[in-house]
Formats: sequence, structure tokens, C-alpha cells
Amino acid sequence: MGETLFRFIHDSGFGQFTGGSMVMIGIGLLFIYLAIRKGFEPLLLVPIGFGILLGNIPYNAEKLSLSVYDGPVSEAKLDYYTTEAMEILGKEYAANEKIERPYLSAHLDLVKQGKAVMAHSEESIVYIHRDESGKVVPPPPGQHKLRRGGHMVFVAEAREDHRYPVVIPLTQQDAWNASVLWILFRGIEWGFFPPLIFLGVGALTDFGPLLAKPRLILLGAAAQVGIFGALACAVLLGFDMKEAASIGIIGGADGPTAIFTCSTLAPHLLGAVALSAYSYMAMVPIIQPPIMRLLTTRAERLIRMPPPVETPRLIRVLFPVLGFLLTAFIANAALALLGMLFLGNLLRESLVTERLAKTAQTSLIDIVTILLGLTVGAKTQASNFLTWQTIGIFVLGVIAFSMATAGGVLFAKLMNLVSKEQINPLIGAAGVSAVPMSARVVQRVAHEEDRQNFLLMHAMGPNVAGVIGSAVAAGVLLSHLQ
Amino acid sequence: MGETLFRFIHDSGFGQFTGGSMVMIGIGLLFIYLAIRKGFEPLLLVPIGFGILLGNIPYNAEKLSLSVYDGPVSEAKLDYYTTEAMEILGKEYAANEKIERPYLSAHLDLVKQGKAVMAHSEESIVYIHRDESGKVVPPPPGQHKLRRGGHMVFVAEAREDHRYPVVIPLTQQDAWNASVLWILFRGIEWGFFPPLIFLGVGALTDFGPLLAKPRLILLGAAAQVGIFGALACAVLLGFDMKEAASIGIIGGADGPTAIFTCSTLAPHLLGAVALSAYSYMAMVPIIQPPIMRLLTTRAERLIRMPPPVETPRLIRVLFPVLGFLLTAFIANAALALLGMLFLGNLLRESLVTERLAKTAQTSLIDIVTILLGLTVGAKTQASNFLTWQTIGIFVLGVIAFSMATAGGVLFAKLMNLVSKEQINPLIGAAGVSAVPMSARVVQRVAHEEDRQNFLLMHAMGPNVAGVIGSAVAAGVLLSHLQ
Amino acid sequence: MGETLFRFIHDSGFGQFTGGSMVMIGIGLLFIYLAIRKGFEPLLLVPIGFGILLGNIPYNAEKLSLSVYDGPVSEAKLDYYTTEAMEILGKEYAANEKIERPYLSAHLDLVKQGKAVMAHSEESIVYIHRDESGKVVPPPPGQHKLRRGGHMVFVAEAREDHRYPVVIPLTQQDAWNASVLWILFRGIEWGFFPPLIFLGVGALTDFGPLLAKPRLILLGAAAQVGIFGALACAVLLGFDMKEAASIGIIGGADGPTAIFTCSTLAPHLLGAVALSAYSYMAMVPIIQPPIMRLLTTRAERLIRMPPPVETPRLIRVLFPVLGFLLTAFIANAALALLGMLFLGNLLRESLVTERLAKTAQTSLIDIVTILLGLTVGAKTQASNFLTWQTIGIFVLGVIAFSMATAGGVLFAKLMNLVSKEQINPLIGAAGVSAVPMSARVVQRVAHEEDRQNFLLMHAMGPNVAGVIGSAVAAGVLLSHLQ
Amino acid sequence: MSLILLAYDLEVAETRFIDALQLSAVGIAVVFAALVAMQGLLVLLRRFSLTPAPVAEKTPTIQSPATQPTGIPPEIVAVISAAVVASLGTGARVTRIRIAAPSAGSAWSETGRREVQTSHHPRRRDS
Amino acid sequence: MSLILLAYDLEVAETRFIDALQLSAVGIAVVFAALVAMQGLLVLLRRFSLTPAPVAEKTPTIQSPATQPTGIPPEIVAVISAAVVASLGTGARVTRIRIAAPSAGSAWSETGRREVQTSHHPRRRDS
Amino acid sequence: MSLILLAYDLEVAETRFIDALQLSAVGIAVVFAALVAMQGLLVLLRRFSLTPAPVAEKTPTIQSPATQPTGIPPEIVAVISAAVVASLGTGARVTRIRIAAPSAGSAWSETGRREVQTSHHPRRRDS
Ligand code: NA
Ligand code: NA
Ligand code: NA
Repeated sequence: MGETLFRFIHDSGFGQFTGGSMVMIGIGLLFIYLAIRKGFEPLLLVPIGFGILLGNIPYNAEKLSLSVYDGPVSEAKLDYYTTEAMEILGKEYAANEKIERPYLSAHLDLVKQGKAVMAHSEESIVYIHRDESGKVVPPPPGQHKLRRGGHMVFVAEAREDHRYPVVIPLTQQDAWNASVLWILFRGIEWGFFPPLIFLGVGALTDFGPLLAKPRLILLGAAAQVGIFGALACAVLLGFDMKEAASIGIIGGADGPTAIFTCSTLAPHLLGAVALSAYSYMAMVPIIQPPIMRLLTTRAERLIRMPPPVETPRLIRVLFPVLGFLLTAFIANAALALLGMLFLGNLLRESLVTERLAKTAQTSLIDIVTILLGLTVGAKTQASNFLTWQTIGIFVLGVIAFSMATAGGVLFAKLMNLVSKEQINPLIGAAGVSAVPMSARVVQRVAHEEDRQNFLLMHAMGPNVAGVIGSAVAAGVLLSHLQ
Repeated sequence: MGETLFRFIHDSGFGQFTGGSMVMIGIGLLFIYLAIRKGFEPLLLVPIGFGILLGNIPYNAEKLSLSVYDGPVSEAKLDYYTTEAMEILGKEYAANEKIERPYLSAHLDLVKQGKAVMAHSEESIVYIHRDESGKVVPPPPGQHKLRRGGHMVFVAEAREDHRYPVVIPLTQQDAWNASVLWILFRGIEWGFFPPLIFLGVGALTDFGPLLAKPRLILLGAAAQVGIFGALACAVLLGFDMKEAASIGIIGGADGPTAIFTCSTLAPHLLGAVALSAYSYMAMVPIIQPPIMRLLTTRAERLIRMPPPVETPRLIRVLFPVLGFLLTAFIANAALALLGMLFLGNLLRESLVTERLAKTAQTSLIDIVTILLGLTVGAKTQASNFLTWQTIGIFVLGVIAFSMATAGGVLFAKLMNLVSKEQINPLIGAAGVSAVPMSARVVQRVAHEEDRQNFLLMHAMGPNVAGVIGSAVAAGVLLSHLQ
Repeated sequence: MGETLFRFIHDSGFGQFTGGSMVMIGIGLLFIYLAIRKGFEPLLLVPIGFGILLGNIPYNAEKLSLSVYDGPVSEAKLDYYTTEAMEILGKEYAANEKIERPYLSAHLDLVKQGKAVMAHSEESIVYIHRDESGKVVPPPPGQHKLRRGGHMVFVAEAREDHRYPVVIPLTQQDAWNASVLWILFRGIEWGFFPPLIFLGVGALTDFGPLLAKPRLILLGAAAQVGIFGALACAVLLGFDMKEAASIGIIGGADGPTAIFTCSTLAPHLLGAVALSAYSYMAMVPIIQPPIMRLLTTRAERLIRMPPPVETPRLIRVLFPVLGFLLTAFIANAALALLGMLFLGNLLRESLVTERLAKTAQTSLIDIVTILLGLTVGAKTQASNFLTWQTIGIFVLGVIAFSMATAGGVLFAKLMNLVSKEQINPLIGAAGVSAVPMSARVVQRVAHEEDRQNFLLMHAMGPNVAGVIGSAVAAGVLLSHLQ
Repeated sequence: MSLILLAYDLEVAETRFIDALQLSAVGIAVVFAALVAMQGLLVLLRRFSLTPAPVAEKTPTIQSPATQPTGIPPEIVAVISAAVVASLGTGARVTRIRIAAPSAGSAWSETGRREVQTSHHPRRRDS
Repeated sequence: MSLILLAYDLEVAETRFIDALQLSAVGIAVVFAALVAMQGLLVLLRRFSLTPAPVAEKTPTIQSPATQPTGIPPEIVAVISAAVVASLGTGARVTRIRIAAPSAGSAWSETGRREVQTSHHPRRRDS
Repeated sequence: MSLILLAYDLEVAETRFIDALQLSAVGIAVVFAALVAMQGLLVLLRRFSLTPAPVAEKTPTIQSPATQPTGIPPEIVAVISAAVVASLGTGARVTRIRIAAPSAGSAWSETGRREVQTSHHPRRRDS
């Protein structure tokens, strides 16, 4: 019994505890605190924060399949693997070299002979030495490295930064090995959670302000410079192109778009990118006002704007259909996002499908939000979150938001130069999306200087245009880099 | 940068544009117009119409995985392929001959050697020659054959534009390659969306009128002659048996049943069959009245029917249970449809599971309706929709509806011959299902001649019986042809 | 046509009828009756009872894929098979011996050569002899062995009636062969339905009574002796450890926990364990009162308890977070259950995520409840339900509930011995969970003796503590036995 | 369409058509068998449940709204009633809630009557 | 049941039973450890949050219905209140909404009392 | 951060940066192209639909609540109105329901005004 108890304690969270998980749990608690006490995007940061806790409970990965990383091994996935470098059967492969088919066949043979182990994620292939009797033997010195953090092991050589590979224990090799979290994470890895959220977003969004002032759409385009500016900065910091694009998309200030893009281009950064995006979206009232004041004169901030004309129902119905065709032709890689967004809006505006719109706005978006938040949070683990990269991502995130804000405001001033009809340049800041937070920020900043100036609805136009703008930008990135 | 931009434009919808996609987008717009402006089954035709747009945005299939056809390649699926004719490794295969295992092995070997490419849908196998250096080279002339109708293809080379049959790029071969639409389409391909809709339909259906007048159930059986009549006509037009059955089921006038049957027996016709079924269900007020008036005398149309007796609660609860056992024993291939329909009704009538019935009636059916409509619509693509077959299917669909209406009305007249208690033969037309549209048509036609004759509730009995009748008919077809 | 009709009747439920399916259908009807007429946990027993009907409609398994057992064949699953005994290629394998990789390879070779057939469920591997022409021939006599209990089989031939073990027809071998029920059952086999239900349970549960009286938590621990007592009894009756643990967990009186544990450790017992658990939860008003009266004196039953102090909001919010960390560290194998339970509660208590909590409480839990109930019910089939094992499971289930009740009551008396503040020992019986049924039983028994004694809210504390207690116990079992 | 037909061997087409006719005959027979059996079942059930339906069901009132599986939660029904009573001072509108349970005999023609009233406005509000 | 038992080697059964007892002992110990720790946690939390609960929570009123996580949207609560006030002219029914938040001490016995009232009607409405 | 940079060959980094700039230029161009096209589309649409919006839409009243896609089912809207009328005896509150459809020009500044009112209470009810 003593042994049973000892084994249980050894396998428990206390026996498997590491400093890394402690720090991650602290981060999870911090996000929950900010969400509940400070009201930072609680609908997403409560599930994400709790997901961080869920994903960082220590356990014995040799025995149990619990984390979002514990999925089945499939030969089919091998094609996607990249390696840092390896030598197998006397052949050398360089860093990030795509493994070629001949090698794959050889590799599969090894697996079938029980001489090699495949890892279970996009991130790694692992090679193991076994002796004649089939026992795992220590590899020649220097050839294997064990990772801190308990559940990830075992490579002929890990990448320099020790981030991936995540390895399936031998006992579970070739077997169906999916944890509940791995299953639920399919919604992100296969990419359908963000579009389903966009279906609800479309059904919740009133494009009226955008339709009333078509000219202001351009502000939603201008603010996307934040995406591309941050991308260039990220490349300077040493991120590769796919990683840089995933970081840049934080500047889109739109959660589902960021998750959709990042889970395709750089899934290993997903946790950091998602947390960064939602954190800064919640912090828009802190980030934006100084930049807005810096780039505008008091006279500009006092500009009032006239109420718009009516938008006939016909245009409200035509817009989601024609707008979809237009943007999807241009940025077809974002088809799923754009399609769901505009379908949701059509369900809302057609007035003949109200029950579908209502369900999309409530149960559907809520269910997907819980599962998306929880599994994105659980994807963050010490080994891939407590890194220099994460710090870089958070720094780049605030750069992206700042550049986006500046881009919107400056473009509004530019529009005032070339056009007679003056607009208040503050509303350019709403182009970053972060709906409806940044439109409220515009309203507040303008209202501080003129108690009779109400810009909220004027700012909503660029605000929702920014959602479309960042989805288009995501389409460009996905099309170019996939 | 010029090259990057050029590549982007080439890959965009404008660069990949074809006449076929333009026509398909026009069809999608037409369905959206009919749904919103004319009120044609908007809950389904809005998602389906939008799905047609979604599925026909042109994109570079060599690079991106976007359409409902872009799924992973699996050796397991090869068994299901049929071919027009082919010669491989010196062996000839005739049209529609099942590919045998020895051939498959040979084929797989080619694939593994990188000399052949498998296509990614039920519709096609593609074979490509490569030279020593691995480049794709034109095959010897005459070696490829394309089947009429676009849906089953065997080619020695991909089409010039690399679009249809969509060929998986070599780099993605054998790899996980699922688009979001492909994932969402699993609900139809794996067959669980239609039963889930039937769960909601069962929870929404009041079988009271049927229980009150058991004799009228037979009208729900008589109207199914439309299914089998259209099946025979379809065979005459050259469709094979599975295709003919899938077309015939349009006469069942029940969307989920048609989709369930067609996605099993002839998935390549799914788009046309689903569109035809929902279109004619919406057009019941146009199709049925002339037939009803032609086949009845004015005296018959003036027959009034007495209100029925009460149905005790006990029978309301027993009916879904015993009705399920009875029909499932007889038509067990429709088990999933019948089971969900009657379970939904039991949840409703038992009165102790109201919260489950309510969810089935609202969120569940709405969520599934959106996804089913969208993906069915996206399944229609120029290559498999703009064909003679589609025209044939629409012609056969109206034949099926007409025969079903006539069958119901004539059988009602037959019942009047053999029974004392006279029924108004108009209510036979409600047996086609198309709930509750055709019951309303009956009411209107009768009311035009006698302002005090209210047949709506009498017609609801055959109407819901028709739902059961067509599910049983689907069971017969699935059992016989699978 | 005669032949077509004959074949249809042969394939129908009437042609495939067996005594076993008749008995199972009777059991299904019994559960529906108890649920609707007697009010026995109708939200679960109506779907489960209907699922039993659905799973036992006879059909020709050679031709159709309808049951929850009809899934695709995957090489990956072979690793999990156990066999009674077998001889293949001259090598003998003993009962329950894990099939080794070399054998698997050999076996797969046979399959690839078309000489062997794999069956399609966890329950069976089937080996078939084929002669030179590919026809199936009878194997030499005595070469097949069936294991007791019907659930794990290795046979050299298919059963005479071709029903159980259900053999995949040769034509469907290696092919995608999933029935709708098989697909829906993934929610249980992959283990995500029970956690999703716990998300709703957490959002529905008010932990206030537990927070107000922390001391009473221990009663929720004490009642878990039922789990371990029944486990020991099950081993004595000849069940193996995993089976015994799955039976013991019935004593946890919590449906999702029992299904989660049993579907991992002993999926072949799932139907019996789930039915037993829900039946006894509904019968708590019959099982508990005699035991409660037997173990307490009248004086003890008359003890009144003072109302508790207020619980500040802060503690209500902190509890799900810290309670999760604590229990998940200790019992990390129950991570998914505990995580979802406490996340649901946090969504409820944080007050900033009300819309998520509401959806979790309504649509989400309802949808999952219907699908879980239906597929658990459909998992019961004559071959694995009408066995001595099932009788043993029902006997052990009542033992588990009785021991749990006694454990709670006796521990409450023990607490009175060591503490000044007296508690009414009846509330110990609420520690079994079966929320809120057993708390109501406590209230009723106490109220019968003292019309002014209202124990309901005091009993709710141990009641919800019992949910946590049995989830922790499940964690211990899963961690030790997986 | 004859073009399509020509692509096939006529002999194959004939066999196939005979198969189709056979399948149709079996199919119609089975559908009728199933629904005739269902009719028989209902006739039997009616005979064995001679007890008249409980009065409470014939005239559902606001006091027992839970018996109406209309999907409207009971609180809402109560609120509607209260609001109606309060605003109009009569019970006239309360009858409208009763109509939602279409089991009473007279309700049948009433439902039909309602259908007629609405059918004179086939245009939707998007017009 | 003994038949099943006979199928097993008694020696195997004995070992297995000892294993089962060991697992049971560990299991009970762990369950108690977890819940004792949870008790300790709650005692600590109570000690550190000596601040009394805000008054608003003790007597939730109609003015702050959003604090009640009852699943009833605030608009509905407002409507219920308005309708009740309008129809009855008294605030008596408003008390019933307060009951839904079972945190106040007196509410405990009240909840028990309500349970007793309903428990005298064990038959369901389907009878 | 320079440590990370050092791990890379500077030449690779330079090529990559040029790629990034190219991609950025193309990206910004495409985003602008898409949204300028959308602007053009809307301008065209407005020109072709010179018909003024139907009056019913400009001043949505309680009589046509179904035209407001607010997610509130029409019965509830009717009940709210009835209850409000009954309890207050004035139509003052009915205006508030009209606000929910932010299409009328005056509603724009009104919405902004409401935002201002609520924004003075940044603390949430959990404080
Ligand atoms: Na944006
Ligand atoms: Na029908
Ligand atoms: Na328990």
C-alpha cells in the first residue's frame, strides 16, 4: 500500500511540480483577476485564464494523456514536421529543411520496426535508439536531450531553444491517445472555431454606421498598417516570416482573426499571440488616448460631425452579399472568416431568418467562445510560453496597437486635407477594430473637450470596417505564407 | 514586390475566375433573392444560397485548401472510387468497374514512389506522369478519359487550369489537408446533420391531428408514389439506380430525408438534389393547386369534415415509442432518421423533459440548419452542377412532386369509394409532406370554394404522416442499394 | 420482385429478430415507463431508454452500418485489443495477453492479403479463413474461443447469425464505415461529453451551502467509501480491477463521473454501469431512508442546526479557482471533469460572464444530455447486457449506494463525538451526491419526526461536496488503473 | 435528354428499368405496410384507452400553463396574463393563449380560420 | 455468481483482492486529503475576508436584479415586477423574487419549508 | 532581444526583412483595394436606391416590433409595453424601446449621450 500511495503522490501534481507550471498558474490567476475585477474582456479572459490553469496542472505524461498536446500519432502528419537538424541512417538534414519522402519512408520503416518514435504534434520528429531486445537504451552522448517540464521528452536532438519537440511516451506510441483537451482543441487546429464565432459576430453587428458613411471605411483600412508594421519589426527581432505574420495580426485587434491566422501559420505561438491580442484589446482605453492626443490638435478634436442619412433596408440586405463577394474574391484565403461574418449579418438583416440569427448570437457564439477560450489558454505551457519569444510578442503587440492607432488618426487627417467635408480625426483610432471598445474611447476623448460632441456612432463605422480590414489582411498573409 | 503582387492577383478570385464560377454565383444570388424577397423557405435557402457563393469563390487549389472538397487523402477511401475507364500498368478497367485490391496496391505503390497523385474527393482519381526529375510531364495522348457529368473522373493528367478535378498538390499529398468547409461538411458526409434536424422536427411536430384521424395516415403513404415514379423515370433518362433513388427521394418533399439518402447513395448529386427539393417545397403553392383541381370535382372539393375526438395524453406518449419500433423494424436503414424524429416527439409529449425538447426545437435545430444549409450549398460547383444531370434532376423533381400530389388525391378518392365516411380528397395532396406548406395549400383551395370549410387541421394528419412515409421509403432505398 | 421483397423482409427487423433484442427492447420500454410515469430522472432516462430501443432494432449487419458499434477499422486500434486465446501462424496467445507488435504485423499482412478480417469495435477481432478463390470457408473445429461476458472475442469464424460479434463485410473492410450512432458515440468514447455536462452542472450549482459550512465537506468525502467498498466486492465476484473500479464508481452517485470513468476503464460495461447509476440515483428515496433510520437514534434525528453566516462574494469567486487547483493537483487524472465543473461555477459566480453561464446551463447541457443519453443507451445490446455481469453490476450498485449512505451517516456521528457543535447525522446521507435528490430525502426524513426541522440547505453542502468527492475518487482510479 | 440515353447500351437500360420497377413495387408495398400497421396500432390504442381525456386538458387555463408544450416558459405565460389583465381590465385576450394547444375539436376550424386571415397577406415585411 | 468465480484461479483472485483493498485504502485517503484540504482552504479564506458581505447582497432588491445569477435576464425581472405591481397593487409578490437567492440565513429554512410543501404532491402532472 | 537576433545569420535576416517589407506593401495595398472597392460599391448602391427608406423604419413603434432585429422576441416587447403602460400610466418609457434601433439620425448623438452617462461608472458591480 505504501508503494501504491507513493506512486500516486509521485504522479500527482505535487510530485510532478515544476517552477514553470507555478509561474504559468500565476499568469492564469492574473488573467482571471484582470477579467473579473478589472473587467478586461471577461467573456474571453475568464475562459482563457482558466484554460491556463487547466493546461498547467502538472501530471505524469508517461502515464496519462491530459493536455492539449496529447493526441494520437498519425503517419499522415509527418509531412508537416520540421526539424532543427538531424542525422538518420547516415543522412544529414539541415534546420527547418522539409523532410523528403524518401526519408519519410525510411523513417516509417524504423517506426514499424520499433526503432523510432514519432512525436505527436506539428512541431517535432523524435528519434530513439533501441537495443536488440527492444529496450530503449541511452543514445550516444550528446545525441539526446531531455526537456524540463515533465511531459516532453526525447530527441536525437531537440531544437536549440528547447521548445519543441513534444513527444508521446513509448507506451502510447501508435495508439489512440487523445485527451479531452486535445479533442476540444480540434476546433482551433482545424480552424472552425474562429469562423463560428464570426458567424455570431456577424449576427450581432449592425453595419448601419458603416453603410451610412461609406467614406469612413477607409479608416478601417488605414489602421491595418499596425499589422504590417509589427510584422516587419518581428522579422527584425529574428522571428521567421510565418511567426512574424502571426504576431503582426495582433495589430488587427480582432481575436478570432488572430487565432485563425496564428493557428495556421505558427501554432506554437498561439497562446502568446491570443493572450497578447485580448489583453491589448482590453487595454485600448489605456493605449490609445495618449497617441490620439499627441497626433491631433485641439481644433481637430473639437470637430463635430453631422448625423448621417437613413440607410434603406435594401442596402442593409445587399451589403453582406456583395461585400462578401468583393472581399472574398480579393482575399480568398480568409474565405471561412469572411463568409461566416457576412452570412451572420445576412441572417440578421434579411429579417426572414431571425431565429437563426438569434441562435448564432447566443447559444452558438457562447458555446464556441467557452471552448475556444479554454483550449487556447490550455495551449500555453511553461515550455512554450516562458520564453524570450513571448516577451517579444507582447512588446510587438503594443507596437502593433500603437501603429494601428496612429495609422488611423493620421489617415483621417490626410482625408481632411484632400476633402472639403471635415471629419474628426479621432475617429481614425476606431479603425483598429477592438469592437466596440475603441469606438467608446473615441467618444470619451472627444467628449472630454466638448461636452456636446457625441462621436460614438460615427466611430462605429471605421470600427466595424476594421474587422473586415483585418480579415482581408489575414487573407493576404495566409495566401502568401501558407 | 511586383512579383509578389502579381502572384497575389493570380491567386486571387480575379486571377482564378472562370465562367462556371460566375454562373454558379448567379445561381446563389438567385436563391438568396427568392428566399428573402419571395419568402421561399428562407430558413434553408438563405444559408444554401450563401453556401453556393462560398463554394464558388475561385481560388488557386494548388496552394490553398478552401472548398468543401479539400479534405485529407486517405487510402481507405479508394475503395469507394468508381472510374469511367482506365488503363494502368497495362491492365484495362471498364466503366464503373469496382477497382480491385490488387490494382489499388499497385496504385498505392505509385503514389508512394511519387509517381501518382490521388485526388481528394469521392469524385476523382487522378494519375499524373512524372519524369525522372520529378516534374509533371504530359501523358501519352489518349490515355485519359473523362466521364460525362463532371462528377467521376479518371484522368491521366490534371486539367490545364488545375482547378477541376481539384488535384492535391504533391506537397500536401498524404497529408492532413482539411479546409474549414470540409470539416463542417462531415456533418452531412457522416450523416448526422439530417438526424439532428429531425430531432428538432420531432420536438416541433404535433402529431395530434394524425392521432385523431388514424385513417388519414394512408394518404401519407399514397403520396410516396412520387418517389418511386420519379425513380423509374430517372432510370429511363440514364441515371444509375443509386442516382435514380436519390432523385426520386425529392418526391418525399422532405429536406433532411433527401439529404440523408442522397449523401449516402449519390453524394455527387447532393447539391442539385437538395436545391431541387427545397425549391419545389417552397413552390408547393404553385405546383399543387392545378393538379388538385384537375383530379377532383367541385362536389368533392366542397366536402366538409367533422372535428375529431380528443386524443388522450397516454396515446400521445405511446405513439412516438411504438411508432418508432414499428417503422424501425420495417425500414431499419432509416434508423437514425426515424429514431431522432420520434425521440424528439417523445421529449415533447412526455411533459417531463420539456427543457430538452425546447433546446432541440431552438438552438440545436438552428445551429445544425445553418451548417447544413451552408455546406450543402458549398457542395455545388460548376463542374458538378452546370450539367445535363442537374437539368434532368430539376425536371424529375417537378415530376416527383406532381405524381406525389396526384397519388395522394386519387387515393383519397379511392378511400371514398370503399368507405362510408367521406373525406375531402383535397387533403390527399397534403400527404407529400412539405410541412406545413402543403396543408396550407389544401386549406386555401378548399376555402376558395366554401368560405366555411376549414381543412387545415385535417390536412395536418396526412402532412406529418408523409414525413414518416418518406423516411420509410428512404429506408427501403438505402437498404436495397447500399 | 418476389426475391427483392424476400430479401427486404430477410434484412428487416422481423427477419433479423432474436430473443435477445426482444428482451432489450422490453428493458428500454421499462426505463421509458419509469422515467415518464414514475418520474425517475426523466431528463436522462428518457434518452437512455429510447437509446436502448435504438441500439436493439435488429438489422442485417452484413449489409448495413447502423449500430453504435459500426465504426471504421483502424490499425491504430489493434493495440488495445485483448483476446481470450488464439493461435495464429503457429503461435499461441493466452487469455488477455496483450497482442504484441510482431503478431500485429503478421495479422495486418493477412488482412492486406485479404485472408483475414478485422472486426469493427473494441469488442472483437475476427479471423476468417478464405480458400484460394477468396470464399469464406468454415475453420477447423475448435479453433475459436469466446470470452465470458460477450465483450471480447477472438473467433476463427463469424457467428452463425452474422450478428455478434459484428463482422465488417469484406467489401467494407479497410473502408470508412461509420454509422451515425458510432459518430455520435465519439462524445463518450473520446470522453468529452461528461466534462461538457459538468460545465453545465457547475454553472447550475450553487456552492453557497458548502461555503457556508466548510466542516460538512467531510461528509462528502465519507460517502465515497461506497465506491471503494463496491470495488472490493466486485473483485471478489471475479471482475478484474478495471471493471471493478468502473462498478465501484456507481457508488459515487454521479452520472457523468461514472460514464467518464467507465468509458475509459471498461467500455464494455458502459451500458450496465450507466443504467445502474441513473436507476439508483432515481431510487435514492427508496434506498436511503431505511439505512438512515437504522443507523441513527430518534434523538439524533431531532437535532436542529442553526442557519449559517453569509458567504461574501469574494469567496464565491475564489472558491472555483482555488478549489480547482487543489483538487486537480491531487487527482489530476480527473482534470477534465474537475476543470469543467469549476469553470462552469466560475462563469456563474464571477457575474461578468453571465451570458456564458446561461448558455452552459441551458442549450449546451441539454444538447449534450440528449446525445449522451441516447448513445449510452444504444451501447447496451443483448450480447453484452443480458449477462451475469449485468446482474452482478446491479447488485453491486445497490451495495455501493447503501455503503455510501451508511458511510456518510456514521461519519457524521463520529464528528459529533469529537466536536462540540452537534450536527444532525441524517445529513451525512446527502454526501452520496445524487444532487439534489438525496438532500431532499434528508429533509423529508428529518421533517417526519420534527415538523419544524428544515435540513434541506444544510444537506446541500455535503451533497455538492459529494460531487467533488466522487470526481476525486475517479481521478485516483483513472490514475492508478489506466 | 435522349443524348444521355444514347450513351448507354439499350439492353443495360432495359434491365435497369425492370429493376427500378421491381424496387418501386417493393418500396410502395413496404411504405403502405408500415403506415397501415401504424394505423392499426393507433386504432388498437384508441380502443384500449377508452378513458376520456382529463378535463384539465380540454380547457387548459392559465393556472396550468406547464401542460402546454409551447416552448413558452411558464413565467412568461404568467407575466403575459398579468400584463394583459392589468392593461385591458378584461380576460378577452387570455383566450388567445388557450388557442395555442390545438387539441380541442373546435380549435381545428378555428386554426383553419386563422390561417385564412393571415393568408390574405402573402407579402412579407421586407417588401 | 459463484460460477463466474470458479472460472478464475483462486490464487489470482486473492492477489487481486489484496490489490483492491490497497487501492481502496489509498483512494479513501486521497479523497479525504482533498476534501480536508478544501475545508482548510475555506476556513482560511473566511478568516482573511472578515469584511461582512455587502448589504446589497443580503437583501437583493428589484433595483439590482443583475446580481442574481438566476438565468432570468434583467429585463424579464423588471417586467415581472412591473406586471405584478400593476396587477396586484401590492409588493407582496416581489418577495418571491428575493427568495431565488438562497444566501440569507433565514432563506435556508424557508427553502426547506417550500420543499416540504411541494413534497406532499409526489405525483406528476402526467398522471 | 539582441541575443535572439545574434542566433541568426545576418544575411538571412536581411533577405527576410526585405521580404517582409514587400509583403507589407502588398498587404496594405490589398487591404486598401478591398475597402476602397467596398466604399465604391456602397456609393453605387446608394445612388441606385434613391427611394427614401420606408417611413415605418424611420420611426419604429411598438406596433411593429418585429422589424427590430434586437433579439428580443415580439411577445416580450408587447409585454414590456403593456406592463410599462399599465404601471406608469404614461408613454414616457416607450421611447426607450425605440432607441434600440440606431438608424434614425438623432439616435446617433443620443447613443453617444447614453455612452457618456454610463462611462462615469467604470467600476463594475463586483466591486
Ligand atoms: Na482590425
Ligand atoms: Na413525404
Ligand atoms: Na458522489
